[in-house]
Amino acid sequence: MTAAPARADSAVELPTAVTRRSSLDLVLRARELGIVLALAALVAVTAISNPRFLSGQSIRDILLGTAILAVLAVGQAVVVITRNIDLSVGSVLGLSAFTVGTLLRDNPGLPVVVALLIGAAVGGACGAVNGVLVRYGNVPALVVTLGTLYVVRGITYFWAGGQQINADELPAGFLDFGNATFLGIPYLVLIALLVLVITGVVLRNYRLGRELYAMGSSPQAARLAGISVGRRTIGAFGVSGALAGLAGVLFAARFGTIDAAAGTGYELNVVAAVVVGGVAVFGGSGSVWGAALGALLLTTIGSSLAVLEINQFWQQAIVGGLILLAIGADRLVAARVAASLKKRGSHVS
Amino acid sequence: MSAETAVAESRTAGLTARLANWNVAIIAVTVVVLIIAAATVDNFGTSQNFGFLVLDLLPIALVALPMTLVIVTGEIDLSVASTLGLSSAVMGSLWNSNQPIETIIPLCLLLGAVLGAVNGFFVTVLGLPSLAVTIGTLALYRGLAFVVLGDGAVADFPAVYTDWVTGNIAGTSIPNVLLIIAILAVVFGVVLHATPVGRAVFAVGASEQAARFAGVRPGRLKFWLYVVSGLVAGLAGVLWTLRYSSARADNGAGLELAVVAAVLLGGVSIFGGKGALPGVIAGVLLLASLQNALRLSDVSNEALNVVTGVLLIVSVLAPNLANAVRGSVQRRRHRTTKPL
Amino acid sequence: MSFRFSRRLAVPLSTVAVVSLALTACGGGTTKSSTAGEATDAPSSTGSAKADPNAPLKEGLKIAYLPKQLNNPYTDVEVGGGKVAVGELKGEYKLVGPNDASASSQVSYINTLIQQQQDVIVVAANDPNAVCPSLNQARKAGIKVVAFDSDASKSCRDAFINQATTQGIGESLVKMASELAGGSGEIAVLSATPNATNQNSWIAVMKTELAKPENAKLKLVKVAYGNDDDQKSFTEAQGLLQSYPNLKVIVSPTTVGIAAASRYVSASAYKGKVAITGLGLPNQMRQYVKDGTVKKFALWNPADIGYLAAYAGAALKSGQITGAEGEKFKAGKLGDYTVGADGEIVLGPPTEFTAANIDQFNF
Amino acid sequence: MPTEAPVLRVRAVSKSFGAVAAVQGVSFDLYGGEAHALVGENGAGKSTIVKMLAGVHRPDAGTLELDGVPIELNTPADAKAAGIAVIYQEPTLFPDLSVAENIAMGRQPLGRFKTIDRTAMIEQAEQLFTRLGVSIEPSRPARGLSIADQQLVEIAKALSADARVVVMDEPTAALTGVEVERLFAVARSLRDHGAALVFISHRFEEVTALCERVTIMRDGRHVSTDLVSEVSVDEMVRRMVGRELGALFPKQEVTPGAVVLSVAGLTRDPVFVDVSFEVRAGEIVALAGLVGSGRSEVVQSIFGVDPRDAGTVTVAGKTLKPASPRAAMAAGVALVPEDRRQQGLVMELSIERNVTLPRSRALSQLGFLTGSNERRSAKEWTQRLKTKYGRLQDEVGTLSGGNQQKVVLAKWLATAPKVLIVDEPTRGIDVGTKAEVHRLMSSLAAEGVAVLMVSSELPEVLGMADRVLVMREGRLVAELDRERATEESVMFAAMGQEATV
Repeated sequence: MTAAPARADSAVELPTAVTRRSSLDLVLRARELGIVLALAALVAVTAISNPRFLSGQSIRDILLGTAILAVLAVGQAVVVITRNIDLSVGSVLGLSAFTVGTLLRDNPGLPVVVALLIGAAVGGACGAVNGVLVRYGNVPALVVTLGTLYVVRGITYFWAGGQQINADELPAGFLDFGNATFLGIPYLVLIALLVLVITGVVLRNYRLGRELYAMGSSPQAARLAGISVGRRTIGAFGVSGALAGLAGVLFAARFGTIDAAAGTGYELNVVAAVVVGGVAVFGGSGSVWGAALGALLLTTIGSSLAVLEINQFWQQAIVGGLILLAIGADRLVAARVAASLKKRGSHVS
Repeated sequence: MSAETAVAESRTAGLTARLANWNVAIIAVTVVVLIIAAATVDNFGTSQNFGFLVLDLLPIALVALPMTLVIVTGEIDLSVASTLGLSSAVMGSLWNSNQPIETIIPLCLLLGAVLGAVNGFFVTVLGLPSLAVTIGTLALYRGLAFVVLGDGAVADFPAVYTDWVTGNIAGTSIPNVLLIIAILAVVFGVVLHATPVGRAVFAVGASEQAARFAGVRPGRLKFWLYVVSGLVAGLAGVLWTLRYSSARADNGAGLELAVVAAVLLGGVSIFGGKGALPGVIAGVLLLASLQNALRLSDVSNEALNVVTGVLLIVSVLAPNLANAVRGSVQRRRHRTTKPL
Repeated sequence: MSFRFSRRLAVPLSTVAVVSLALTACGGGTTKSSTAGEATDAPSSTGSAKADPNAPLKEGLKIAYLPKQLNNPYTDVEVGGGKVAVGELKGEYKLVGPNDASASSQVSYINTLIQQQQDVIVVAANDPNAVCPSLNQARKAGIKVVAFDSDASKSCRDAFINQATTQGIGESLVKMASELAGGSGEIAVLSATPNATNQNSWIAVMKTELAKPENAKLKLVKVAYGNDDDQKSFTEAQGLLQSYPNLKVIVSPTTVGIAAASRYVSASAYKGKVAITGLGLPNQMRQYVKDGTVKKFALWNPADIGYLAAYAGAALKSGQITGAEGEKFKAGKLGDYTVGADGEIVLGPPTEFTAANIDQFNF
Repeated sequence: MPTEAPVLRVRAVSKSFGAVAAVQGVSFDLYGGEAHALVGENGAGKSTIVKMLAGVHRPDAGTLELDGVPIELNTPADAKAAGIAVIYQEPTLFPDLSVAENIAMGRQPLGRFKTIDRTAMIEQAEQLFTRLGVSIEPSRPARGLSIADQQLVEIAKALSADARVVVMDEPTAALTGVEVERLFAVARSLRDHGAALVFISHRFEEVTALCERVTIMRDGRHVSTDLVSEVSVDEMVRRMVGRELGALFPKQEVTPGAVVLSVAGLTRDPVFVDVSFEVRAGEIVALAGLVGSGRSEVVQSIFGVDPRDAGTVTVAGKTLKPASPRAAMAAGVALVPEDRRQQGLVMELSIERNVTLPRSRALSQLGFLTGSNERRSAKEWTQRLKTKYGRLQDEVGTLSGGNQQKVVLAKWLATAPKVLIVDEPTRGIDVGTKAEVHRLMSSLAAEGVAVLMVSSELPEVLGMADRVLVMREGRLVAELDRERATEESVMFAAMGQEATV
């Protein structure tokens, strides 16, 4: 790369710095805006064809569905931001759901908070294993988590041995937690929001979070900047695992029926939500807000198709198309932004 | 250094290098597992079971061949199982609409090639990461398969074809489909290891830039590899459909993981540039025969999941560890004797 | 990077197309209709052997159960009955199966069972055709094949244990729906997979029943498919209620579907407004019957299906029956059974469960 | 002005990479408030010194002393903690993060609940930029910044960390004149605030303009450290080159034949503009100029690995298709590229595969390669070049730099080129091999090959070339024949000054 020749228009450009900054922000935020617009269009079309789509019950159902996917997507976003990927989340969700289900069946008195913590702990342990293998084994995340996807699911099947935990075996308090609301908002949604806000704030406003972005943006520069890349990698996988574990508890509370197959194939939806939400697969950019919006969009599409009586089979094709669209659009936007940023180099004042 | 000592040294170095070579190790492990299974598992060694084993590994083996080349160039194709499913669904749908099977089969192969070309376009022309692209087409193609055929199944494919796929070569106990596997394995093996294209595949995977400086066209190469990958997945879809005499949209779901596992198990580096086809064949065989033997021993499917996962991680971890050990040994040697 | 992939691509691909066209052009090709008349080459073992009603039941028979998938509570109850029967028959019981309800993985298990030289395979087919070649291979190897739960093609099994006559189940489903809807209104069906043999034949009977004048006021608005997957059924129930605001009854002729639908309704605003009925397991449904979501549902005793299948298999292997119509055999505590047309053996009429009687059942 | 006690002392440090001794017993002192130039030819060991200061390499022998206390810099974090900031030729920023964040990474100002105070962070960056007298928008992402701006960000980073030693490794290589001026202004203000500045550059006018003292290195050894005012530029050049010429570079006299390579109006704005020249059979033409003057880009464009905006390349009368290395190869052009490890060789592949890669089609029989053809050919060519290796199947990465270069040469000579382009053919290889490479080039020219050589090493240029083309800032600025080409004339043409000798 070489320097651009000196520009004659520098004097003209400087005074407009403020407006340019806001327009730049707009470009960068366009990604999330795009999802919101798509979402709005989708809801509008569906609601026009069937107004009951906007009924309280329907919205609640969508939000409940989103809650679980969003928690997973937030965890996945953290890992993807560090230029890694975690394909084991579906299996971890299953293991956690079954662990918590079994515990609650055997100890009906267990408080919900403890169940949540146990689920997160189980998931966190799985995530830490992923992280250690990625960091110290020097094995790419894709391979490690593909392997643990198999292993964790296998362990769950071994343990479950074909048994299913039914709603009537779970304590009523726990099932209530899956459906009850606080100020009209379901607890599951509140938990998802809490996770989203905390992770979002940490990633945006704490040194730790910024270091994760830095690692993903340029691993080499991160090492030169003295960031302990290894510890952060393990941490990111730990968070993704813990959130998958938490999602497992939410899953158990919402569906009431848990078997060893819980969450099979979720990883695809989660990765889709993250990618659609504008988190770049090569790390360093995107936000958990986008990932959560992606989760909301995917869930809403599923519900809309049912309401619009469009063949459910289209759903997966649409998800696939959305992924391609999202990465294609990201590439385009990136090229645009790069071009506009290049034009605006610095100038001696 | 005289020529003689150089040769002698090179032999010992070659031997250790060969022992440390995962590719050879996996072949050895496969042979050992086959021997142990034949000796200890009842009915493992029967010719009928061999036939079942071959039929079970057929789709994985086929798809693993082009996947090997794709991974050696440093890319990946996760959409293969969905391509297989879409090929199967289209086959069923065309059969239902009374098309002759002789038209359907080439059309399904063509479809596979086109689906591969779509992947290739996104990866090479638009320059998008192959992992994300093929996760997208994984969902897209599978979704289209359901759109084409819904949840239904189409059966009654002509017995001549289904019997051929499940049958043996006349007068032997060698399954017919083993011919397909063998022919394609030889073709891909020769292309990868004994043609200019193969040399380019390795060069691109190890260093795209250096390959470009040597006159290789990485984009074009990768594009065609994706086309071939789709083509073979389409073929696998046809064979899958004929084997079960059942065209379904969910045929082969999840197969991509088994294929990637087998390829990596076979010693192919996920970073590209390294790998060999015999190792991949051994990897496929190892996975399939473990599955078969465990099932015959009444070990549950779950155990196999765990074994697959562990093997997958170990297959990448072990060479890394071996390299680290070898590296430290070499460094020590470097310090004591300065070569040249 | 720019390369002219269009032209380069066109050459080989169009070659394929041309070849295929050429193939089609000469000879007309093999189409579905041209093969429709072809007889399937089923082994004719059933016809050749002669049934000996007095042959003693063999002991030590190896009887293997291959349900649609493991980890399904209904299946667990079914094969549990089978295990009891195999014990009574002093045989060797085995249970194998995939974790996903896919036909292809069942085939691998059938192949394994052939290798293990089982005497009887009791199978619930995920796809009536896909398992056929393997089942016929098993029968060639002298293994008797009894289908239960979900039939395989007639040409590749020796007998089928039908839980109840198709007609009987269809009628009773419509009867329950009509009672719950008060004789008129919209009803919907939440089925298993679209190609599930049982469910489809029941739904067919339901449709003929609904066409009768006495049911004219009942309107079947939609048949949804939950794929016997808990979550999918849950979401589908949700979709039904959203799409059809005037829905009165959801009929779910599958245990997974009825449980999922009940669970959704019991925790939603629809509770008390929409009735659920269908075929369910008392243990899974107890909660919803007690909280009033579900008034009544029906089922045969699934354990008896597995039980009967074991005796039928043993009778087949011992030569008491061959699967031909009219043959009789005794099935332990269930008493005497007669083989019907196409090798079908009907278990008996289903039981209706309500809040009044549900506590008497434990399965 | 230098204070009494040195801030940092480099004491007799040595570092070897395999067989190559990059730095041998180098010592010098750095004082607070001084700008200290480190000069030497390519491969003299400057960058190795920089990497030791950055905590990337550990010296094999010798010590570093900070304020008289020996310190160990095992990781970049250690160097950072010790107050040493390094600005590389290619800056290491996080492209996705904002400029302010890049500057503050790890030291972001914190507000309530230990959250990052963005306003303060941006203000901090603004203040730093004001102090440096530049205007870069602190909230914009670092992606898309020009190299010059990235370097300014790096300097701001060093400033914000209160670095006491700031090392700048060829920061001006890719900068325009205006940008260099601005950088210098910033560097002076850093120095005036008491930091010790290490400045590495090939441009003497920059050394004289910025620095108080200069340390000259040659072949990994320390030559001298003096006040800049006490040594003339000529003297510096002499000390840098410091060896007898002549015997090392035996260019045979050849009567040039027909024009083989003809380049006309070659342009890729703004990297190079309107470059035209010819090379005849049997001629060695050197393309000289400073690093970053566009020489490598020109030859890569000729070979077709880089695109071009305008211009034509003709080889033996045949016009080459742009951006197609295959077309160039088919016409008989071979390029031994500048970066051996990234461009010249596929490091993970074996020696034989590397040697035969461009010819795999030619070596195949009916499209198949059995391996024996390749081995025979690889053996023949590596032996011709006297390459030392264990086995042909060994990874090429296991060889020493000189032997790696021989593999690259073997690879291309085997294609029997009409035009051989060599870019920095002897960079980072030992003296013995260097001579062999030179002999080889000379005999190739004698056989009628047209040779185009890019080199930063003046002795090599002067010893080998029949004609010297000099590039400056993307343009061809001088053409000197053998008689007129001297170290001074080339150097001054490259730097845009009149010869003063």
